[in-house]
Amino acid sequence: MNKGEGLRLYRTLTLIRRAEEAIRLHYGEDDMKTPVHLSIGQEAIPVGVCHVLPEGSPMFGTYRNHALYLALTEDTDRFFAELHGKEAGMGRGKAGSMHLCEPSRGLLATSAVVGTTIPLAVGAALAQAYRHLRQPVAVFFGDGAAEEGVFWESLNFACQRSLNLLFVCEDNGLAIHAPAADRRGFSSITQAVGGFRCCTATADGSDLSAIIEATRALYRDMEADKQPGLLHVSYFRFLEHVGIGEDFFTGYRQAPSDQERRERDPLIRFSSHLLSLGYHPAELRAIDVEVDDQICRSIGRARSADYPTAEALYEDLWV
Amino acid sequence: MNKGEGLRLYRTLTLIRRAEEAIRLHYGEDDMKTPVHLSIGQEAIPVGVCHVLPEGSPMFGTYRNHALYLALTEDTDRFFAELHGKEAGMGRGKAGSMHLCEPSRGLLATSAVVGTTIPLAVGAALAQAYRHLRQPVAVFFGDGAAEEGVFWESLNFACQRSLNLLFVCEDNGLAIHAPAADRRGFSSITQAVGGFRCCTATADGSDLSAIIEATRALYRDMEADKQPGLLHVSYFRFLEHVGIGEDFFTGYRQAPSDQERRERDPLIRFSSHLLSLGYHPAELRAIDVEVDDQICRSIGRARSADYPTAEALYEDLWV
Amino acid sequence: MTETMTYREALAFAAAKEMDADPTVFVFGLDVPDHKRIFGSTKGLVEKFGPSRCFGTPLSEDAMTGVAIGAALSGLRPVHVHIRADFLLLGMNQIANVMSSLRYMSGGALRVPLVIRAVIGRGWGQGAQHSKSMHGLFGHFPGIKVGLPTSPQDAYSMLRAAIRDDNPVILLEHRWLYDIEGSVDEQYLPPLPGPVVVRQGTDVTVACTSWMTIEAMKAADVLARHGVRLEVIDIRTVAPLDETPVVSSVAKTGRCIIADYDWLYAGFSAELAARLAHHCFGVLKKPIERIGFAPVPCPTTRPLENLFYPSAVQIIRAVERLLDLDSIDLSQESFYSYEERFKGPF
Amino acid sequence: MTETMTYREALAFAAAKEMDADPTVFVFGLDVPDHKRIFGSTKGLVEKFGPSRCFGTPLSEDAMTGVAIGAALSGLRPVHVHIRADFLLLGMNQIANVMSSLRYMSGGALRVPLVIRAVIGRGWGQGAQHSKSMHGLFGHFPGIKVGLPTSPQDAYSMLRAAIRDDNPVILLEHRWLYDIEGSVDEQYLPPLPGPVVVRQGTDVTVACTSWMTIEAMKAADVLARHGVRLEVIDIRTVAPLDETPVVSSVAKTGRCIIADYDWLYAGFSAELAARLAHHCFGVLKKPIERIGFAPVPCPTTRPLENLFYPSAVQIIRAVERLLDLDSIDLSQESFYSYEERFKGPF
Ligand SMILES: Cc1ncc(C[n+]2csc(CCOP(=O)(O)OP(=O)(O)O)c2C)c(N)n1
Ligand SMILES: Cc1ncc(C[n+]2csc(CCOP(=O)(O)OP(=O)(O)O)c2C)c(N)n1
Ligand SMILES: [Mg+2]
Ligand SMILES: [Mg+2]
Repeated sequence: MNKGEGLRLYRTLTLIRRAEEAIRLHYGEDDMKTPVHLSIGQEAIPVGVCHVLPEGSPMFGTYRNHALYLALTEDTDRFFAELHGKEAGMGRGKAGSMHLCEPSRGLLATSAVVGTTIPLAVGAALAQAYRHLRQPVAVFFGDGAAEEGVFWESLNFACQRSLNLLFVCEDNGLAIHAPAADRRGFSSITQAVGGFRCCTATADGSDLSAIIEATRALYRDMEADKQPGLLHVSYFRFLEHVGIGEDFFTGYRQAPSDQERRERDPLIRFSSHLLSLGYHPAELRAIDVEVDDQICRSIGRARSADYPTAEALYEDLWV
Repeated sequence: MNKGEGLRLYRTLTLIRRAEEAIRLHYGEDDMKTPVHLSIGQEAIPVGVCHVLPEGSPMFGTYRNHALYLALTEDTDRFFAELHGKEAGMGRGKAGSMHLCEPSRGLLATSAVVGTTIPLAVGAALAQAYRHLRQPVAVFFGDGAAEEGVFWESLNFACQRSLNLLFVCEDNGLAIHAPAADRRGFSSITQAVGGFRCCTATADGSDLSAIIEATRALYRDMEADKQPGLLHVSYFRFLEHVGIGEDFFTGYRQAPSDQERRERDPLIRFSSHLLSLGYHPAELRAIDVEVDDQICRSIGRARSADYPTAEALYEDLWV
Repeated sequence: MTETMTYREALAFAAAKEMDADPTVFVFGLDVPDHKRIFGSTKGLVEKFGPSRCFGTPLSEDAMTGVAIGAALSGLRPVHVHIRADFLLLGMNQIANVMSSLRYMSGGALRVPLVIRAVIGRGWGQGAQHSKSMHGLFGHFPGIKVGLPTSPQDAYSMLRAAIRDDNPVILLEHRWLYDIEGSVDEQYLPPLPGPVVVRQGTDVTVACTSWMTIEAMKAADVLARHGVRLEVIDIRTVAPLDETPVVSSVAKTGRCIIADYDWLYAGFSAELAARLAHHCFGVLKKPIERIGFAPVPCPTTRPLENLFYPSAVQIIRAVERLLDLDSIDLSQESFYSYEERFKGPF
Repeated sequence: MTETMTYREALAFAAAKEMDADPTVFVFGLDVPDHKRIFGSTKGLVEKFGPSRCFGTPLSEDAMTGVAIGAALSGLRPVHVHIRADFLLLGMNQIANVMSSLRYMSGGALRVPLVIRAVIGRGWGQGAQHSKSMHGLFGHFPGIKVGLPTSPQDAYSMLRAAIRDDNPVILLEHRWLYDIEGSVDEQYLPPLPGPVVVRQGTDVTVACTSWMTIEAMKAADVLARHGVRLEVIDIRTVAPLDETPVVSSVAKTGRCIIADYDWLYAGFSAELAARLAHHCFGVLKKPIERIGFAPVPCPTTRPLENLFYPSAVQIIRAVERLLDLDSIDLSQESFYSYEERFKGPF
C-alpha cells in the first residue's frame, strides 16, 4: 500500500461513515422515507474487496448496501437524492435505500429480499465466461443469506462451471435479532461450503488491511485453481438491524465495552494503522473536513431537488 | 438375518420387481394412463431402509416411488387400481403413479416435483420432536434433488434442531439424461454435506445386505450423536427415466455388459446371496409363483374395477 | 367477555387462546420470538408456551413452508408467520404445488391444517419487494383458503377459525390495521366468515378488501355529507369466495366499485368483477369500477407511493363518475396518511 | 421463404435464427440439450451452436432464474426453458420480486432482456403438479410480458419477438400444439402480437388462449353446420393485454365466451371478463361466459381428467345458452381427444 492508496482508502472509509452518520443525524426529520440498514462496522469489507478487484468488476449486494455503493461510486449526490426520493436520485426515487445500483460503476443490483442477488452474480460471471473474459464478479451477502437454498444452488452451479466469482459473506452473527446458533446446522460457513470446489478465506472485518490481504490471497487461489472463492468476513454490527439507533438495551445482545468498540470499528482501526505507519493526523483531518463538506453539500442538493412528477409513476416499466 | 427375515425380504424385492415387470408388459395397452418411473435396479434401497427402521416410521419419497410404496404396503390391489385410475386406487385415481401415499403404513407423501418432499419429512421429524417421540423419519430422493436449494435448507434446519431424520439419497448418477458431472460442483454428496452436523454413510444399492448393514450402522450413529443422518446409495437405473423401455441405444450412456447387469441387479444379487447361505431354490421359486399370482389377481381386479364417477371430480378438495 | 384491544393484540390473543386449547398448535417463522414480535402480533407467546411452541427459523422460506406442511400432515397445527407477504414467493412451490393439492391428490387420505400469516401493506417507503399482497393469486390455486381480516374482531375470530380449519389457510394482515382498536368478543368463533356489510347505503356498493375497507368508510363519511350513501362490504374471505352478499347489495344499488388492495390485472378485483358482471347482468346501471394498485412496481418515494396506492379519494372520484356528480371539493378534507403518524425505519 | 413445419420445429427454427443473428442469445435449462430436446423444440441447437450456447443445468430453478437475470443484466439474451410451467413456481421470487421490477426500481438504468419458455398442457395423466398454466398469474406482476403462441407461425414469430424484446417475456407453449403443422413465413417478424381474429363470425365472440383456440375452431365447425357463426379470437399476448379487438368483436356479436386454459379464479379469464364487462357495457346481450379448468387440482385418471379440462363441447354448450338454442346432438361428432393419438409415458 503506497501513501496515495492509504489516503484513498481512508477517504472512502470516512466517506461511508460520515454519510451514514449524516443519515443518523437527519433521519428523524422524516425527509428520508426509506428503511435504512446502516453499514457502521461493516464498511471495510466492500472497501477492501473493491480495492483488490479490478475496477469495473460487476458487483452485487444487499439492502445493506450503502458502504458498497459509496465504495464504488463515491457519489454522495445521487445517493442522498435517492434517499430523499428525488428525481436526481440514482433510481429517480423509485429505489430507495434498499435497491441502490450504479451499473456504470459495476454495481449491477442490490435487493431487499435476502439472497436474491447471489444467483444474479452467478449469471454475471457466466456472462464473463460466455464472452471468454476473466473479469471477476463479486457478490456481497449476509450470513443469514447463506441459509437460503438459492445460495447453495448458486454455489453449486458456480463451482460446477468454474466461474470467476467471489462470494463475500459479511457475517455479523445476526439475522435481524436471531443469533447464528439458532440458524445454523453447521459450525462455520467456510466449513459448510468445504465440500464444494471453491477456494475459501477468512478475515476480520474490522481490519481493512487484513481484508485486502485475504482478498488478494484468495483471488490468487481462484486464479490458480480457476474456481470460485468464498471470503468469509466477520464484523460487528454497531446499530440496530434497520434504523439509526443502537439497540443493546433491548437485551438480545450485549453492549460492547469501550475497548471492544475501538477494536471492532474499522475506521478507528485503519486510522490508527495509518498513524502508526507515519501518516500525519493533519492529513487525515483534512480528508475528514473535505468529506464532511461533500456530504453536507450533497444533502443540501438532495433537499432542494425536485421530486419526480406524477408521470414518472408510469415510466421505467418497459424499455 | 434369520431365515424368515431372509424370505420376507426376498418376497418384497420380488414383489416390487414382478409388479414393475407386469407394468412393462401391460403398459402398451394404454389402460395405465400415468407416467411411470420404474424402480428396476433401485428396489433394494427402500426395502433395506424400511427393514431397519421401526415399523410405522413416517416416510416420504419421490415420483419414483413404486418400490417404496410396495415395500411398505405390499398392497398390489390399491397400487394397480391407482395406476389404472380406478376408484379403488389409493388416491381414487387422482394420484396416479407419481403421488402414491399410504399414511396408514407410514408413507405420508411422494411428489412429482423434485425435492419437494424433503422439507415435508423435516416437518414430520419436527413433529416427532415436538411430541417428545423418537420415531425416526426417512425421506428418499434422487441425486438430482440434492441440487435443489430446498435440500440444503432442509439439511441445515434438521441439523440445527438435531432432528431424528434419515436422508436417503438414491444416486443413479443421472437426472433424466444428465450425468452427475454436468450438475455437481462437488465430488461426492457425502463430502458436500460434510460440513453439516449430520452423520453419513454409503452403500452399494445393488446389495440389499450392505444397505441393511449401512443403515443399521448409520442409525446407531444418529442415535448416539442425536443428529440426522444421510445415507448415500448408488445404484444402476436399468430403464429409461420415465417409461418402460431400455434406452441405451439413444447414446447418452453405455449399455451394461451381461456381467454388469448381474452385478447391479439387486434381486439377482440377493437371491444368489440367499442360495449361498443355503436357502433352497424351491423356496424362492414358491415365493415367485405366489407373488406373480398376487400381482395377476390385482391387475385383474384393477381392470374390472370402476372408474370414479363424475362427482368425484369435486370431492376431496376440502376437509 | 368483550374487551377493547388493537388488531395486533387481537392476533396475539387469538393465537394464545388456540395454543391454550390445543397442544398441537404452534407458531413459528423468522423473527417470531424476537423482541419486536412481528409488530407485536406474537407478543407473549414464547413466554407463555416456551420456545418449543413459538420459535424462529433460519432464512429458508421454501423449506420452512414444507416443514409446516410436513408437521401438519403429522397431526400438528402450525402457524407460519412472515413479516412480509413478498417472501411467500420463495415458498410458492410448496404453497401451490404441494399444500394446495396433497389432500386432493391423495383422494382425501391426507389433510393439511396449516395457517400462513403474512403482513401486507405500506411501511416507510418499502418499495417494490416489500409491498405485494397476492390474495387473488393464492386463491387462484384450488385448495387454499385466503382471508384478510380488517377489524380486531376479524383478526381474532379469523385467526382462530383458520387454526381450527382442517384445510390450509393464508391470512394477510395489513400493517396499518395493526394499530386499530376495537372491541373483541372472545366467544365469537364462527368458521372463516364471508363478506359483511359494514355500512349500509343505497347509492353505490363498494366491495373492499383489508385496508380498503377503512378507506371506503372514510369515503362514505365524506360522501354522506354530500348526500350520497355508500354501502360498504368487507369481503374478508376472498377464497373460497361467496359473492352473494355483494350481488344482493348491487341488486339494491345498481352501482358497484371494487376497491382491492392489489394490482388489478388478474387480481381478486378481476374475479369479483367478472362474477358480479355475470350475476348482476341487467341490474347494473353503470359498469363496475375497479380500484387497486397502479400497474407498476411500488416506488419508494413519497409522491409516487401516494399515487401508487388506492385511497378514499379514488373511491370518491369513482362514485362521482358512477352517479354523474360534479367533482367534490376535497381540499378541506383530511384523509388517511400515515405520513404523519407512521414513522420509519421499517 | 414460407415453409410448412410443426410448432416444435418452428420453435427450434426461431431460436436458431436468433442465435445466428445475435451472438448474445443462448438457450439453457434442464434437459435442453439431451436427445429428447424438450419435445424436440431445441433440436439442432447444440450441434449448431455448441454447448456454450445451448446447455443443461443442475436442478436449481430458483438460482437458474436468477442466473438468467444476471446474464441479461450483463447484456446477454438468455432463453431459459422449462419442460413444465409448474416448475416456475420454484423461481417465483426471482420472477416476481426481481425480474419484473429491476428496471423500474433502477429508474430505467437496468434492462432484463430475458425469455422464459415453459410447456403447459396435458400429457399422459400428469396430474396436479404437472398441469398448471398460470399466464394470468405472471401477468399480475407489472413488468412481465406473457404470450401463448398457438400456430406454428406464432411460435416462430413470437419466440423471435420475445428474444428481441428488451423486456422479460414468458412464453407458454401447450404441448398438444407441438404436433400441429402450418406454414411459417420466416420473414414475418412483428413485435409480440396482440389478439387476432382467426375466424370471422357474427353470433358469438369466443376469446381464447392457446389450445382453447383449437377447441374453439372445432366448436365453430360443428356450430356452423347448425347455422351458428362463431367469431374466434386468439389472444396470443395476454400481458400487456390489448383487449380492443375483442371489444370490437363483441360490439358486433353482443355475446362473448372466454375460453381460457387455466383456472377461472383470478386467472386471465377474470381479467378479460372484467375489462369486457366494462368496455362492452350496454352492448352485451347476455352475461359473458367463462370456460376453464374445473376448480380443483388436476386429477390423473381418464374420466376425471376429461372433465377437468375445458373443451369444444363446453364451448358449444355455452353458445347454446347464450343463443337460447336447444341442445345439439353431439353424439356423431368426434372431438379432440389425444387419448387415441397421444401415448405415454410422459
Ligand atoms: C427472503 C427474505 N426473508 C426474510 C427477510 C426479512 N429480513 C430482512 S433482513 C433479514 C436478516 C438477514 O440477515 P443477514 O443475511 O445476515 O444480513 P444482515 O442484515 O445481517 O446484514 C431478514 C430475515 C427478507 N428481507 N428476505
Ligand atoms: C423441480 C423439478 N424440476 C424438474 C423436474 C423434471 N424432472 C423430473 S425427474 C428429473 C430428474 C431428477 O433426478 P433425480 O433427483 O436424480 O431422480 P431420479 O429420476 O434419477 O430418480 C427432472 C429434472 C421436476 N419434476 N421437478
Ligand atoms: Mg447477518
Ligand atoms: Mg438420479
